This record gives sequence, C-alpha cells and structure tokens, in this order.
Amino acid sequence: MNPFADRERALFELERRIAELRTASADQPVVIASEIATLEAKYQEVLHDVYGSPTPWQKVHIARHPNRPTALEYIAAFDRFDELHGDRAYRDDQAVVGGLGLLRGRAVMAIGQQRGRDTKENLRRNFGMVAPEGYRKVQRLAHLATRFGVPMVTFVDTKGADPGIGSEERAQSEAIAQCLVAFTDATVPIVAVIIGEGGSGGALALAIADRVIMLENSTYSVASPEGCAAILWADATKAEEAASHLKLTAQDLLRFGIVDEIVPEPLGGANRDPATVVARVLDRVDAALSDLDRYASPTLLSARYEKYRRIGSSKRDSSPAGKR
Amino acid sequence: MNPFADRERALFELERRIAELRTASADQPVVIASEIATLEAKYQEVLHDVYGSPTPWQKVHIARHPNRPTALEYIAAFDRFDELHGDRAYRDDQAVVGGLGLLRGRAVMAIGQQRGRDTKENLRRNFGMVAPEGYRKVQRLAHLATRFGVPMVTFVDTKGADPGIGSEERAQSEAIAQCLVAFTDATVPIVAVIIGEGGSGGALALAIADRVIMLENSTYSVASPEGCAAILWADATKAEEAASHLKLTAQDLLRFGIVDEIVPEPLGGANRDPATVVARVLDRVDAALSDLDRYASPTLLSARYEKYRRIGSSKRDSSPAGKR
Amino acid sequence: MPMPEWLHVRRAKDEERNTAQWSKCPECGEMLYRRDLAANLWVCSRCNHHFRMGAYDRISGIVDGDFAEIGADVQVGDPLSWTDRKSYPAKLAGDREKSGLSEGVVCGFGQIGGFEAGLGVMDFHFRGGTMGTVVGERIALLLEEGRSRAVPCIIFTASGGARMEEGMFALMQLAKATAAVTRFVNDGNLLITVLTDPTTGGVSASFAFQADVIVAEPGAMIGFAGRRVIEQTIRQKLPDRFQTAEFLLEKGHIDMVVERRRIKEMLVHLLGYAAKGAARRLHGVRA
Amino acid sequence: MPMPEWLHVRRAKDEERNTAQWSKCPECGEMLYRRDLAANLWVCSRCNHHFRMGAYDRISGIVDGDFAEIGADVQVGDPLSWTDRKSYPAKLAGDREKSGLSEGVVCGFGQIGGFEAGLGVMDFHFRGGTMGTVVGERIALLLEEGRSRAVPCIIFTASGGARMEEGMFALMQLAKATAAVTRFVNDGNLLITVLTDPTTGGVSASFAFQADVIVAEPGAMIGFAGRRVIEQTIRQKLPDRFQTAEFLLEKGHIDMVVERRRIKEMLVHLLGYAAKGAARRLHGVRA
Ligand SMILES: [Zn+2]
Ligand SMILES: [Zn+2]
Repeated sequence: MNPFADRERALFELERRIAELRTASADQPVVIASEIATLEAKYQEVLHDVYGSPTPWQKVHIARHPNRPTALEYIAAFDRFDELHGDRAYRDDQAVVGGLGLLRGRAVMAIGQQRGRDTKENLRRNFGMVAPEGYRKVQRLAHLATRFGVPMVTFVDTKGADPGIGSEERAQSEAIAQCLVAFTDATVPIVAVIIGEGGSGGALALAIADRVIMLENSTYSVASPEGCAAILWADATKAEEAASHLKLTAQDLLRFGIVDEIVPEPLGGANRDPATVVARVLDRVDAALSDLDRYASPTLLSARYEKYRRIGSSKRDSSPAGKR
Repeated sequence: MNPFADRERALFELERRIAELRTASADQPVVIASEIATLEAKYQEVLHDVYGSPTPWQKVHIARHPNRPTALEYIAAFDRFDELHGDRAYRDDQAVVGGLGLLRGRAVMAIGQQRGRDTKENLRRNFGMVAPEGYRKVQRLAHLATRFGVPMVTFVDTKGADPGIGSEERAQSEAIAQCLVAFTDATVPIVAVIIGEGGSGGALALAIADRVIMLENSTYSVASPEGCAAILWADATKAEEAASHLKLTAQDLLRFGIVDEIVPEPLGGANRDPATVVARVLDRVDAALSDLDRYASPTLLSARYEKYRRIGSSKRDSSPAGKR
Repeated sequence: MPMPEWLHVRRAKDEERNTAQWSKCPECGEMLYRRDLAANLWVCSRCNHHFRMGAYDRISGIVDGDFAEIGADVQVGDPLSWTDRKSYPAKLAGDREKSGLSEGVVCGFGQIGGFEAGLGVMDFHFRGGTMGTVVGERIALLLEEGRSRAVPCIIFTASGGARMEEGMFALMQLAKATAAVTRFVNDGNLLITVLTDPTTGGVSASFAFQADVIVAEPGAMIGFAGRRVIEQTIRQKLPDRFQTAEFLLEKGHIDMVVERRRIKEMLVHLLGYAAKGAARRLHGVRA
Repeated sequence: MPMPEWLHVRRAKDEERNTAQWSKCPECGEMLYRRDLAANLWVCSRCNHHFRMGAYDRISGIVDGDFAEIGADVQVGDPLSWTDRKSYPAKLAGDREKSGLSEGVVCGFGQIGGFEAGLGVMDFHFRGGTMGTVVGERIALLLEEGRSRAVPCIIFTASGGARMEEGMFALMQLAKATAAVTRFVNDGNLLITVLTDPTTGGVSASFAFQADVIVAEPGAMIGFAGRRVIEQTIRQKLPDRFQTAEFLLEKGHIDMVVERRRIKEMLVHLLGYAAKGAARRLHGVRA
C-alpha cells in the first residue's frame, strides 16, 4: 500500500542508529560525534533519495499521512477561534468544523474538513467525509461570513463527500450543489487551502475561492485514484496508474491555473514538521487576504465569476455545425 | 363533546321525516306536499334555533367538523393546480400541500395545511399538524413565489404545529421562526384564509399576509381552548370556558383588526354547503389579489410591516420609568 | 447616557430581597446562601446548575457600565379584558410587585466590552417570561432603535411562550417581533440571541431562532412544544436530556453552549468580529 | 431562427438507424419495435418503463417547432492529453460516431407552448453523459444567453458524473456551471431541471439541484454517489427503490415526478406561471 514502505525502512534504521549513538555519546563524545556526523550526512542523502521527487502516487500517500496537520491544527494556530455548530435543522456534523476567529489580527470565518487523528476521532468525524447536514452547516457559515462581513478561509481535506445511505436520503447532491452556490455568491473574500486530499465534489464544495493555495504534496482530483480506476477500468488496484493520469498534484494544477499558489513542505511531507508548515500556510493566507481586502465586493464577485467561467473554456471550432 | 349533539337530534329527525314523505309523495302528491311544506318550515325554524348564534365553543366544533371543506377542496376549485413537493432535504410533509396554480386566470402559489378527510388520510397527513420539514417546504414555496413573481394564497387549518419528538429533534421552533421571516420578506402579495382551526404559531406560520380572510365559523387563537385551559388552570376539561375567554371568533378578530374580512357560511357551517363556500372564498381571494396587484413590491412590504408593527402596540405611559 | 436613578433603586431593592435567604439547588440539593449565589452569577458553586436569573442582575453582568433603558414606559394593556380566577390587571400587578419588573423584558443600550450594542433581557419571574403586547413592543423598539443606530443587538430569552391572557394579541407579537427582526437584519445588522432556561413556544418560534448566532446556557430547556404536551401526545416519559441546550447543540440547532461566566467574554468576541467586518457588511465594500 | 439543416440530417440519420430494429424492455422483457417505441417517446407501451432518450428526439418532442442550437461549435479539448487503453480523442471520436452527437449536451433556444425558453438536453449515449469542459461550456453559454434574453431555461439532465479523462478540468465545470446558474437566477430568471435516468455525481451535485423547480421522470436513478460505491461502503445490497425519482419525491428532494408524455405540458404550465409573474419577478413591481 504505502509506496515509501521499502525505502523508508533504511531511513528509519539510520534514525535509530543516530539516536543510539547520541545516547552512547556521553562516554566517548569525540569519536562518536564524528560517527554521528557521517550518519547524518548519509541520512540526508537517503532522505532526498526517498522523498526527493515523489511520484503522484507517493504524493497521494503523503497527503493521507496520519500525522499530516489537519484543519484543526491550522485553526489552533489562530489568535483565537470560536467554533459555531450545526445546520439549524438536523445535526452538527463533526466531519466539518467552522467558526469565527482571529487570524493575524483579522476576523475570519474558518471552515475545514476534519478527519480524525485517531480511530476514535475518525469515527466521530466520519474520516472527514461530510454528510448533507455538514454541507448545510458550511452554507450557513458562508452566509454568516457575509452577514458579519468577514472573509472566509477554508481548509480542504477529504477523500470525498460521505457516500452512505443516510447521506443520499438527506439529499447529498442538493447540499453540495447549494454549497457551490453559497461560495459563488458570498460577498466576502474567500481563500481556500488544499491541506491534504481534495477529493471530488465533496472537496470543491469548500474550494470555490478567490485564491486557492495548495500544499506541495497535497492532491486535488476529480475522483480518488482508486475511484477513477474503478470507474474507468473496473479495477481499483490500478489506482497508481490512475494517480499519474489524473494530474492531481499541486504542480500540475498550478500549471493549469486551477490553483494559484503552492506552499512548500519539508522533505517527506508536512507531517515531518507540522508547526513550520502551519505557520507558512497562515502567512500565505494572511498575504492573500491582505491582497483581497483591497477589492470591493462587486469586484470580487466579478473576478470570481470570470475565473471559474474561464477554466477549461474550449476554443470554438469554425466549422458550421461543430464537430460531429 | 359536540355541543350541538342534543339539539341536532331534532334536526336529523326532521330531515329523516321530510325524506320519507318525499319518497311517499308519488302516491298522494297533494296532501303530502302540504305536509312537507309544514315540516320544512319547522326545519328552518329548528335550524336557526340550533345553529343561529353559535357560542365560541360551538364554533370550535363547526371549525373542526369532519365535512368542513379542507385546503384541497379550495385548491381543487382552481382553474389548474400543479403540486410541488418537499423541503429539498429530508421529507415531503403531506400535512401541508402547496404548488403553483391558476385561480380565476391568475397565477398563484397556493399553500395549505391539509388534514385528512378519513382516518387513513389523517394518518398520512398527521391531522394537518405540520412538522419542521413541512414548514421548510412552506419557506421554499414562499421563496419560489417570489422567484416566479406570483402572489401567495394560503389556507390555514391546523390544531397547531406537530408536537412530536421528531419535530423537536428537527428544530420545529427554527422552522416556524423562519417561516415567519419568509412571509414577512416575500416581495409578492399574500392572502391568507383561515378556513378551519387557526391554532397558535403553527397557524401563524402560514398567515402573515397582506389580507387575512376568515370564514364566519373558523377560529384563530393563541392556543387551542384545551391547551389554554391546561396551561392556565391545569384542567383541559375547562376548554369551553377558555374558548369564550380567548376571543377566537372571526367577529372578535375583525373587531380587533387582526383579520380583514369575514366570509359568511351557510347556517350550521361550511360543511352544509361546501361548494358555495368554496366559490365564495375564491371570489374574495380574487378580489383581494386584484386590489393588491396595484401595489409595487416595496409598497406591499412597507404596508405589511406597518400592519404587524401596529397590532397590540400599547400606548406609552407618561410616568418617568414606566409602571413598576 | 447615565444609568437611570430607578435602576439603582431597583438593584438595591433586589439586594435587600435577596439578603439573608437561602436557596436550595434544584439539581444537587445544596443549600446556597443567596448573596453568594448572586456573586456567582446565580450558578451553583457545587454542581454548576444555572439558576434562572433576574433581568437587571443579568444586565449588570453584561454591560460595561451604564445602561440606558428604552420602552420602560410602554403601558401594560388588557386587550381582551381578561378575567378568570383573577383579572389580568390584578395578575400583572401581583407580578410587578413580586418581581420588581414592569414587564417580562428589559431593553436598552449600553457598551459591552467597549462595543455599543442593544440588549434585551427577558425575565421568567414576570408571568413566566410570556410574550404579550408589551414584550413584543419593547423587542420591536429595541430592534428599531438598534437599526437606526446600526449597532448589533443581543437578546437573552426566557419564556414559557405566548401569554394566554392577551389571546391573539399575544400571538401577533410573533409577527411583530419578526417584522422588526427582518428590517433590522436586512440592513446588515447582527442579531445574537442567548437562550436561557426555559425558552419555549412563541419566543422560541420567533426571534430566539431568527438570530445570526444562537448561544445557549448549559442545561437550558429549549423547544417549541412543552415537555408535558409531548409526553401526553406520545404517552411516555421523555429522557432528561431531551430539549436541553446540549441536546440541541448535538442536533445542530444552536451555535454553542456557553457557561454563564463566559457569556460576556463570548459576546465581546462576537461583537469584535462584527466590528471588524462592519465596512464590508454594511456597505458591501472593502473593509 | 430556422431549424438548422444539420438537425434535419441528424434526425433522418437516427430514423435510419432505428428502423427495423427491436429493443427488449429492460423492465418487463417485452420486445418492442423501435419505430413504435420512438413514436411512444421511448416509453415501453407495456410497463411504462422510460428508456434513455436521445437529445434530438427529446428536443423535437419539447419545442413547438424550430430549435436554434448554440455552442455546437465549442471544440472538444483534451486538456490532460489522456491516454489509457485508448487515447481520449479516440474515445470521443468513437462516441461521436456511435451517438451522432458532437458532445454530451445539446443546447439552444426555441418556443415551448408559445413561450420562448432556453433548452439544454444531456444525452447519456455520449460518454455516459459525463460532464467535461464542452458540457460545462455549453451549459454556461446557454445560461448566459438565457440571461441576456431574460427567458427561463430548462435543462434535461442525464449523467454518470464528471468525466475522468478531463481530470480537474471536469471537476471545475461544476464551479463554472454554478457560476452561470448563479448569475442567471440572481437576475430573476427561472431555471427548471428535468432529471432523467441517470443523474448522478457532479451534474447532480451542481445545476441539477440548483433549479427553481426540479422535475424527474419516473424510475430515473438520481443521486450523488453511485449504487456500487454505496454498496461497497455498507457491504450490502440496496433496495431497488433507493435513489429512484419516486424515492426522492418521498424524501422531499424534488418537486414532482412526471411521465414523459406529460412533461411538455407541465413545462408549458410552469412557463405560463413564470410569464404571468414576469413583471413582479424581473422588476419587483406590480404585475
Ligand atoms: Zn447544585
Ligand atoms: Zn416494459
């Protein structure tokens, strides 16, 4: 499953040996210091070797890493956060968290898909897969952001919308469709950050934005690689092949103009140094908001329209009745 | 229970004898014709006696009569009706029916609380007691009326909002509160007709209107007489006393300026001649809509605001700190 | 505006009434000295039970300093000339005497954490916080004045529903309050409600649930239908948690449950966000 | 505008293809002569099963006479240069040949019961009605043109979701269609969708459920997630009714289920109501 597994073993072995030597160094400081230095040089080499230029499929795994910072880690780094709950009708879906907060002194509405950081939390948060009432909470918070006049910052991290029976019974399609409308219509600036997996319409529901920022190793795709392989070839095991076809990396999407900016991660992924990545992301969000603050709401809405209206606009064929 | 029961017996007896004589009249036409005339005169006399000036408590029973025309009987008399369903999220609550239709050639959005006309229908329609998803359907239809630019006509007939566990779990308060907002905000003319029981907030949710029309024997009150007696005196059997205290008749409410117009019913109630009452009501609705058609939407909204702003506005006390 | 003279009088009177009395906590049974209880914002120091709180006590704990009451002069009416065991005016006179309040809600303006805001506080001690014409009128006045000042309004609710003795005039106050809320919010002003124990019936089904942000106190009973009515309908006992603030939070009806001692702080946060968004909110332009 | 020459050609070609062929009803097993089936709007005369229908057949059954297609010249792109077993352009060429369509949706303007309207019709026979850049672009063009003409638009949906071979460009068409819908409806124009079998994924989660009135054909499968995905998730078979139009009606998701032979009549009703409300709708004034 984990495409790094084999090569990571060498890395972990080096980490273990360096740690051992450090412990032992109390006795023979000089000799061991030189040995440590050698091993550390080796370690850096292997690190680059293992993580230096991850394939799309490897990025899928970095994006899904259990220690990768989740929405709440970003929100916890705000100056303040007051969580708001519920869809006002049915349930508070904990797969999505949202509320008002202060980010670098600026009032914002923060909304993020929240997967669990352990099994128990994963159950409570349904692995970050949002149900209709969660998307209705998002609509409400988007509306509330407009009511308060504060910009929205979203953290996108989901395999996709919840595909359960209950979600279909409570109109998942409608809930996502109306989320798209709420973001398209919001009169406040919107910055979306793809922090982990951006899976399909369930991710897009939080990602129609004036600026889309993507972490270096995040993924964002029309379907999960597994789902794509199942749909096209009825064979989910061909996920690795699908991952490279889908052009789901930040670099591809920046090139396509679908994301606006990439935030670099440490070698091996954000999980290797969450605090640095979180601070870096919040800096970039702050910069984007400062920029967007300059525009009046009608200007924002026009620019947002034009942006999405243009993406993938095909050229016209000059033949009389199109290609047929 | 039924406060007419005793005296209605004489009436039914007369009805039966007249019917018998009519059957027999084939043999002795002349003698019997005179006998029938006598009995019919007597019948009219008893009719006035029984139904001539009903007490509030008697009106409660006329308003609840199983053969009293329900919302769908009024709607069936439209030129056309296309029912619209659902709250777009959870369920189509059949305790409330609504849709677009043509009434005397005018496009309208009709919405009515619908009790059942037999036990089976009563179960399906929850006795006309609307659940949160029903009130959310109403909100949606009110919004849709504004979207289509057509006036709303509502038919109010409910003991009250559904008081079940599920309704509380799905935020009955919020659903009614937002209905009130939807009607207050609707940019199209609204005519409400109290056709049966107008019970509490569950009725008001469909009755914020530019014109409120009330049938002669309908009731409209802050609580059902039974509920009021239970609240004030912890004794629901004192409902008759509560009924007279509550000033729930059309005549009282016209005097208070809470309803705008009364539509007369045949002696004994609308159930004695539904077709005539239905036609009469639709005529009055048509007249009210013709009148309201003359006003631009901002004028309607201002007048609606002033109307509800004024009801029960107390005079100011001139003493410095109010009565304390 | 300065704190009116009568407010000082009012509070001194409360103080007097509350002195040297003990209250038993209905939750844990602890006997609590009322002066301590008042100092602890009417929260049981043993089990955290939130007692029902007087409107003026509440106001003094929320506003920074002065509070300029409005609508206090709205006259008590008796639109139906209601009399049952007692006349309605006699009932009102009794409640005025007992509660020290002129009616079921106190409205006015003051500063909260330095932000100017409208504040309406209902009080269950006056006719069970029921809404009649005076409550409706005062809420409408608060929101109309809030609208003309373009400041946020905060309403603490506590209500058994509509007031029977005013019949349909009471029911019409739902429409009146809604009209006032709608104009207020349509101009871009923010409404925050804090639902306290109990918030039911017509108040619950109107402005309580028409707010931008809905806060509730721990343990508050909140719902449309009363427990008794529901239990009669379903012919069984309801679980204790049913219709509590915590239950509603889980069901997604309210934004947050906040302990009384943290409510002012939360309101200040919310008013702060609103202040920062004012330019874009009220004018649709850049902040 | 007159019916374009190529549309006549298209329909003649269909006619030819369909002649002398039999189709078996997937519902009741009846063998149906395709010419009869076409005459019956592709509804089984025995069990009322609604077959999937070609876009041009649909259009000719809905518009009064002429249909002026727009966006037919939008060029098919290959933004990811996708190749798996076959190249994406080769797949498209195959579908064009097989279906006689230039892409998965046909859009244009015509009269319906005397009312001018925009009409978009998706066709499952082209890449399973999947939405890629051409479908998104044509829907956007339809709504932009409908907005400038201030006429209602009607979209018949039929879609397996977003088109994998266009990757994120396909997903972005949900945003593009939503942008177009939002501008169109914000100007007071009405959008009606008719959901036909199947309507799932990205189309379902965008314009299909952003309409003012949502109609569905009997038996149509409508949902976000596909049955297979849900069954894999819950590890059991779903009941047959799940995600059908009738199921959604009961669950409150759609306005009505209308048999195919009555759909034009219903659209004419709806367009009639819209025409009567146009003054108040578009100008906020009296009718
Ligand atoms: Zn206690
Ligand atoms: Zn068949």
